[in-house]
Amino acid sequence: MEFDLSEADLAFRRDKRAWIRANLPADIAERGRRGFHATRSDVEIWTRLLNAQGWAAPAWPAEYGGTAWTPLQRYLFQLELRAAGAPVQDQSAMELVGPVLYTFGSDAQKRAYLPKILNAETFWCQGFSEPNAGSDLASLRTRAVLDGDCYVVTGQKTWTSDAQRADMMFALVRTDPEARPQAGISFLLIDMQAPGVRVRPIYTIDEGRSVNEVFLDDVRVPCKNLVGEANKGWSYAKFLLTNERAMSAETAHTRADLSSLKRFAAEKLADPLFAAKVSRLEIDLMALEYAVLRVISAEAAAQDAVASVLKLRGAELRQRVAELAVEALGAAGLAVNPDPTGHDATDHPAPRPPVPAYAHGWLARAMFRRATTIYGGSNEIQRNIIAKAVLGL
Amino acid sequence: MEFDLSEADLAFRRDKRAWIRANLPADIAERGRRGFHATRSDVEIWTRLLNAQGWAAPAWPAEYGGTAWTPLQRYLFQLELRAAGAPVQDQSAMELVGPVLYTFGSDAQKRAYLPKILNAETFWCQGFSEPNAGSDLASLRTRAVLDGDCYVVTGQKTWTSDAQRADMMFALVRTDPEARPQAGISFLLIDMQAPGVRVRPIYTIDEGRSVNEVFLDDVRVPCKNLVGEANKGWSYAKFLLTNERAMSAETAHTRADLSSLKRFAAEKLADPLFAAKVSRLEIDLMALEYAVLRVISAEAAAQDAVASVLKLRGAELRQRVAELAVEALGAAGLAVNPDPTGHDATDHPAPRPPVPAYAHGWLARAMFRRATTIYGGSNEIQRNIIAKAVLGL
Amino acid sequence: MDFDFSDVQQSLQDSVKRFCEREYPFEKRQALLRTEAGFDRAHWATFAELGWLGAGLAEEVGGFGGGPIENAIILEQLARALVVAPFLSSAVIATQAIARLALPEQRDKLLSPLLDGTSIAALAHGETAQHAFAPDLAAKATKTKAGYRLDGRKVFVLGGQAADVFLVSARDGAGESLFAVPAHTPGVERVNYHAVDGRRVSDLTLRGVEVEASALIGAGGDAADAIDYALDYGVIGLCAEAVGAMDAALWITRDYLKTRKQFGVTLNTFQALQHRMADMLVETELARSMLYRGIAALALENVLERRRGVSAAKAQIGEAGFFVGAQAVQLHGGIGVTEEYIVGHYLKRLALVRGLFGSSDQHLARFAECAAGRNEEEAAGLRDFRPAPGLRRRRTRRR
Amino acid sequence: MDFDFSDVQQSLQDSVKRFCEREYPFEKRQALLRTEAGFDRAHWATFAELGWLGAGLAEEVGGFGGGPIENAIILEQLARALVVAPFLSSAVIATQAIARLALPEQRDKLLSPLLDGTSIAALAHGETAQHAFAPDLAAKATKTKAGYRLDGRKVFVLGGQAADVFLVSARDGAGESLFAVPAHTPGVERVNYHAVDGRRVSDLTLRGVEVEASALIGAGGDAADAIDYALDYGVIGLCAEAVGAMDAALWITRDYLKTRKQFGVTLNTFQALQHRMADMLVETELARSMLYRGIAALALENVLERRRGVSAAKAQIGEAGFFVGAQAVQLHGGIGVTEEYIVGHYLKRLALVRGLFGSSDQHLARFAECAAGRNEEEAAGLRDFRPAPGLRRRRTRRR
Repeated sequence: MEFDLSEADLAFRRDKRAWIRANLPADIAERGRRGFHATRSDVEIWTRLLNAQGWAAPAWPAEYGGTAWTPLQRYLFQLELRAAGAPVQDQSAMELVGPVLYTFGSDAQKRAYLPKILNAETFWCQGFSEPNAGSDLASLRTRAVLDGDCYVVTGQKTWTSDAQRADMMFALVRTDPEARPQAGISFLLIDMQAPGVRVRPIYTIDEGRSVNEVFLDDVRVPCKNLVGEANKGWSYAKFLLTNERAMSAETAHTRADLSSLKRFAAEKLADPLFAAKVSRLEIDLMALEYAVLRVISAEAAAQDAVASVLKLRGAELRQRVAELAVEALGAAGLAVNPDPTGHDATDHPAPRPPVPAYAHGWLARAMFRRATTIYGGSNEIQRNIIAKAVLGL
Repeated sequence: MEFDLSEADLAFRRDKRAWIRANLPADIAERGRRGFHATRSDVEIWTRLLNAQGWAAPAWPAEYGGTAWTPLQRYLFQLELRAAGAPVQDQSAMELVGPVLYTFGSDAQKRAYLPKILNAETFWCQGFSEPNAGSDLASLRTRAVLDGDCYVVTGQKTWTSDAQRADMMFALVRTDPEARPQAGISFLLIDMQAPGVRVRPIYTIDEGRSVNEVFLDDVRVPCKNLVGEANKGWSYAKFLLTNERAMSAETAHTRADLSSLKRFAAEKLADPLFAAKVSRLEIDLMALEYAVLRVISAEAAAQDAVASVLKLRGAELRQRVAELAVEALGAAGLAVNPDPTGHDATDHPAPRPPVPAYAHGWLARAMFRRATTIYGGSNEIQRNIIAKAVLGL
Repeated sequence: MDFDFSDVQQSLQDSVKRFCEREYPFEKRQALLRTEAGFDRAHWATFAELGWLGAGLAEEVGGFGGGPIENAIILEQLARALVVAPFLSSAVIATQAIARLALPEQRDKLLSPLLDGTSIAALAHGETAQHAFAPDLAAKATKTKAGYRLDGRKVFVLGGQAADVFLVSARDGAGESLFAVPAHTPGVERVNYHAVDGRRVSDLTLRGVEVEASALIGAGGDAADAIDYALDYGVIGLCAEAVGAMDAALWITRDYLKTRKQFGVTLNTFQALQHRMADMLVETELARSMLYRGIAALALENVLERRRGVSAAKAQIGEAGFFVGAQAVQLHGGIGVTEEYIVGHYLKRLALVRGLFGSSDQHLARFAECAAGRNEEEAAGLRDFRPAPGLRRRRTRRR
Repeated sequence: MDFDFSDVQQSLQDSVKRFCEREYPFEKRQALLRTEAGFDRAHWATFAELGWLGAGLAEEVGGFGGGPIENAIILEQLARALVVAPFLSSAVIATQAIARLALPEQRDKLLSPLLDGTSIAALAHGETAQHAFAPDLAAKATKTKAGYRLDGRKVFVLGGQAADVFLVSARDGAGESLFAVPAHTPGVERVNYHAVDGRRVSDLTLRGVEVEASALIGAGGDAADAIDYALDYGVIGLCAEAVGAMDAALWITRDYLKTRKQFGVTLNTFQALQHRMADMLVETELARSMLYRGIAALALENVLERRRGVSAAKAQIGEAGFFVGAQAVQLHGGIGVTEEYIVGHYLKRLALVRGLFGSSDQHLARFAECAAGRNEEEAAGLRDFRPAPGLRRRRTRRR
């Protein structure tokens, strides 16, 4: 056992920190640290800077443009990115469809999509959830019927994050309606510009737009856009959903949020009750960070028991840090505070309130993050999984 | 609507407070305020003083020796009793079997038992629970077979509070093994001195003895000790268990505990985090007190929804106040601290620790009160009831 | 004690319910919120007609003989329908401040336009985002020949956008005073924005604002207690809103669980969700109990006891409300976090209640401060709830 | 980083497990607790033979080249079996205090009898029930011709009943000093009693206790840091005990739910109970993670950073432990609160952990104090975990 970072890892971290500070454009960093939504342009600029270093998707195999970093190093890199306010890259592409493509995709698919993901030329969205198929994903109904060299896709997807900016969607569709629920599903890549694709915003209680409904009406998708084998989509989806589960704790985000909170709320921290809440949060975060490290470091005992804990507690901490920020802001935390980038706002934005710049975005985050304990398997589903898979109840 | 006490109720309360202060023997009050177990002798002395006033069992109908007080007045009386440190009377007798007897008992039973309950001459215990019949009471197995003018009772009861000091037990026994579970049960009164009755202590984690196992081996119980009709025992038990449900919150106990805590922990209250916890407890108690008042005052809307809340939250508050007391005591709260009355101790008592007198009993209470969320329908059972009966889920 | 409605109270509740059903279905409400004003002045006229604007005032000051109970009845129902009209800010807080502070000869002139709905008022008191109860006022009033000149800055003025008149607190030589300042007085600059639940609030800047001598409410220098009282009234009003929102969110969630299917069965069959709902019911019923306790406290003559009871209610209901709102969203899943579905808006209302007029912890601290030196022995139980006869509200219409 | 056991660590764990299985089944344990001493000196000899008493000491001071990890391995297993031997008080706290403070020429004489099991030591430091970290010592040491005279009072001396020697802290002219005082020295009065988990503790009164000059450990006046260090070691030891008790209570409860029937089905089929168990697992795994974090902190040269990490662990694990213990009892129902069933004893152990050496809130406050003025920017994430090379424990036997 060795619970400290090695000298090599410390050096890695110092180097990456220095590089990020030297290369992240100041205006992008400022927007990031203030919690504004990253614009597509910000993501493009930053991803391309990283890609020039070969760091756009560190977790990918080196042969597809990834790094040979250890999981711990990738985690340290994440911490530094978030601490610096770097824009979050296209996670649907980097973390979800990318690994599916390099693992199960055809050579043509790899060539067509992977470089454009790494260079932020193609943005992606995930078409899994459907109305009436929330936690129960296998009951999805969107169907794809073979017609010549195309699948004709009809159905409706929902909770589709960032569909409004995406070029491509990877979707689960039902190709065999006769098979049992999981068996008849395929994994398709759909061009968002194709005729029959329509995106409708779902405004969320942060008065922002990060999710959408996507209607698919007789959308013709070339057969070459089928990933792997037909009717095997469920196994690719499962692969995708368990990928990078250590990252699901999102501790790097919470750590960055906590740092921001401590910066702007220095005065409020003189209140012992408030200080105690911040301390409790920080302590819970420290425990969770070490839980992440146990999984990342491949501690044998941690792989099942701890991994299942990460999403659940991680989601709670993301909520708590935003709520504490709102509380610290007093009345300024109760004011609807639209994103000055104008990006993703509703069609009836509220006027900007006369509050300090550091107050921006916290109320919206506190509201939107009620979803962290819902999406990606709600905390109730996580508890079911722990009870069954870990405890054998 | 009127959320204040009337002048008449305030006067009632002042009078009773004055009477209690003038009449409760100082040594008994001191033991009570320090949280010692009330000895049988203390209970006898105090109950007889009350009985001389006609106040031993205020909730009983006047014709059986009760009062004509309103439920609110009875609640105020309880508050004053607990605040003064008066010993808790024989609840099994006063609150449980007494009402069953005057409602369903024969005239002979009423004459034989009620006056002796009022004057603390006969102490009672409840024989309901059995091993393997915890929350699922109807699965009880103790059987009573008619033999001449007696029932012959064989079986085992458990969790029997105060069986070691009781003269009589009221028990549920199975008289018709063929009937469906609830239908074949009768309600019997059993003399604890009868041959075949054996009491074994169950020591609890407070290192005290308040519950027992009671073994019944061919115990002959005269038929005149059957209450009401044979095989109707389940309905008498249900009557008994729903009786006085407003009292199940035990707010008077918690209020008295909180007052003690504030007295001895005055210095500790300078710590803002500790003070906040005490305040939160007091505020939760204030809410619960008003919930009790809503039920007592027969607010129509409160009768179902609120009554079900009382036991659940009341049990939690009893735990919290004891835990806060332990915390306030520091190391003195971690010392096993046997009752100096020697009453009900285990067979291997710990030595008395050199800690202040006010520290007595809190650790034991904090431990024993883990049971408040278990007995009388666990909090999980209470939530089931709320979900089904109140919310219709 | 009597926790049941009187006939008059019952018909008041029915009347608010009817209004909400007719005028405030959720879709109509959402459309109204998208308008510039965010509320409909015609509704205000209805409130006046129905007598709600004076529901919490004694008859001798032109009200309907009610008190905080009547206000709570109205606010609870308005919150169920997520109404955003400035009822709390004008008909409760501003009205109570005036009724408490105004000299007898001022009272009618100041109150009539509020009660007949021709004017809407807002208390402009807080000066920083952190102020909770008694800010150290920086706004100042200077005596002039014609009256007073006011200078200062006020933030998060609840109901500020709709206000025709601001009740501006300012420090003058004698102490704290309160001035009735018409919203369009030169020098008054108003910036409107939205609170989390859609309510319109404003920041005010007053630069050399000249008002007549008659703008001073009360005798001058004596406003602190009345403002404190009015804000306590406002806190209890918020608590009533919370209880309405909690109860509505609870039962909407209940209904959702009974219809929504997942894994082939309706969600209400899952015990873990049943127990969460049970916890929500527990919090809701205890919050209602605490609301009644808080209402009783408002009538207490002893200011410390009043504040103690009000802060207890705010600390408890603020947290309980957020819990119920958040869990209602959680149990709905994805749809719970959408703007187009109602349940998230209850959470927003409950978030406002938790944060407004002092955080839960600030009220916890005020609760403890007010209790310091209290005779616990005497106060144990209910003794402290006894209102002083002098301040008991009139109950002429009580059954 | 490496969270897996080395071979040596694995065999240490196996060895403790074997001891507990053989010597400490629950019924035998309960019988042992009813004896006057509450523990078996023969066990202590076994601990010495197996090398456990020096497991946390470097080789150059006569130990086995281990550190807090090795101590934690032992304590976790002992806690699973609810062992009440004074391991934490003597083999961890007292031993670490001596190793840190003693002059090189004293070290062997003081440590040998502890490591070979012929003597048991206990740190006698705290003087009031409320002391947490650094009491303002009232006990005083006066220089005499032959050595020192000690006067003072010490409370809740962990492992006091079994102790052959007390390490008594006292104030002398130079500062805080630590003296090795044989338990039977005239003037030492010991009152023994039980801690909640059955551990024996003592209060000591020292009246004119005469000790030789050689009783002084270290150079004199320099003991405060070493005591602080030893207590931090003790806190992390407690945390290890908690993790063992939590894990054991969790799985015993799991097994109980799978066998206990109610309403015709086993309890594990109830989703609400499954979810409670899931929450218990979450707390247990996070507590273990925090324990590792706390162990890493013990090695830090920067005292504030060390304390901060230790206090974080104590605050978190103390509360998590009590939650798991209490819920294990709750899920068992009635049998959980009986003395004759094991699960309640885990709760008692966890109650001790929560309360001993400072409450959760006291550690929360210490955590915040230690963090004051910290460069958050630099410390964000893991940077602060870096131990100074000079104080890194030796790892000669590491795989």
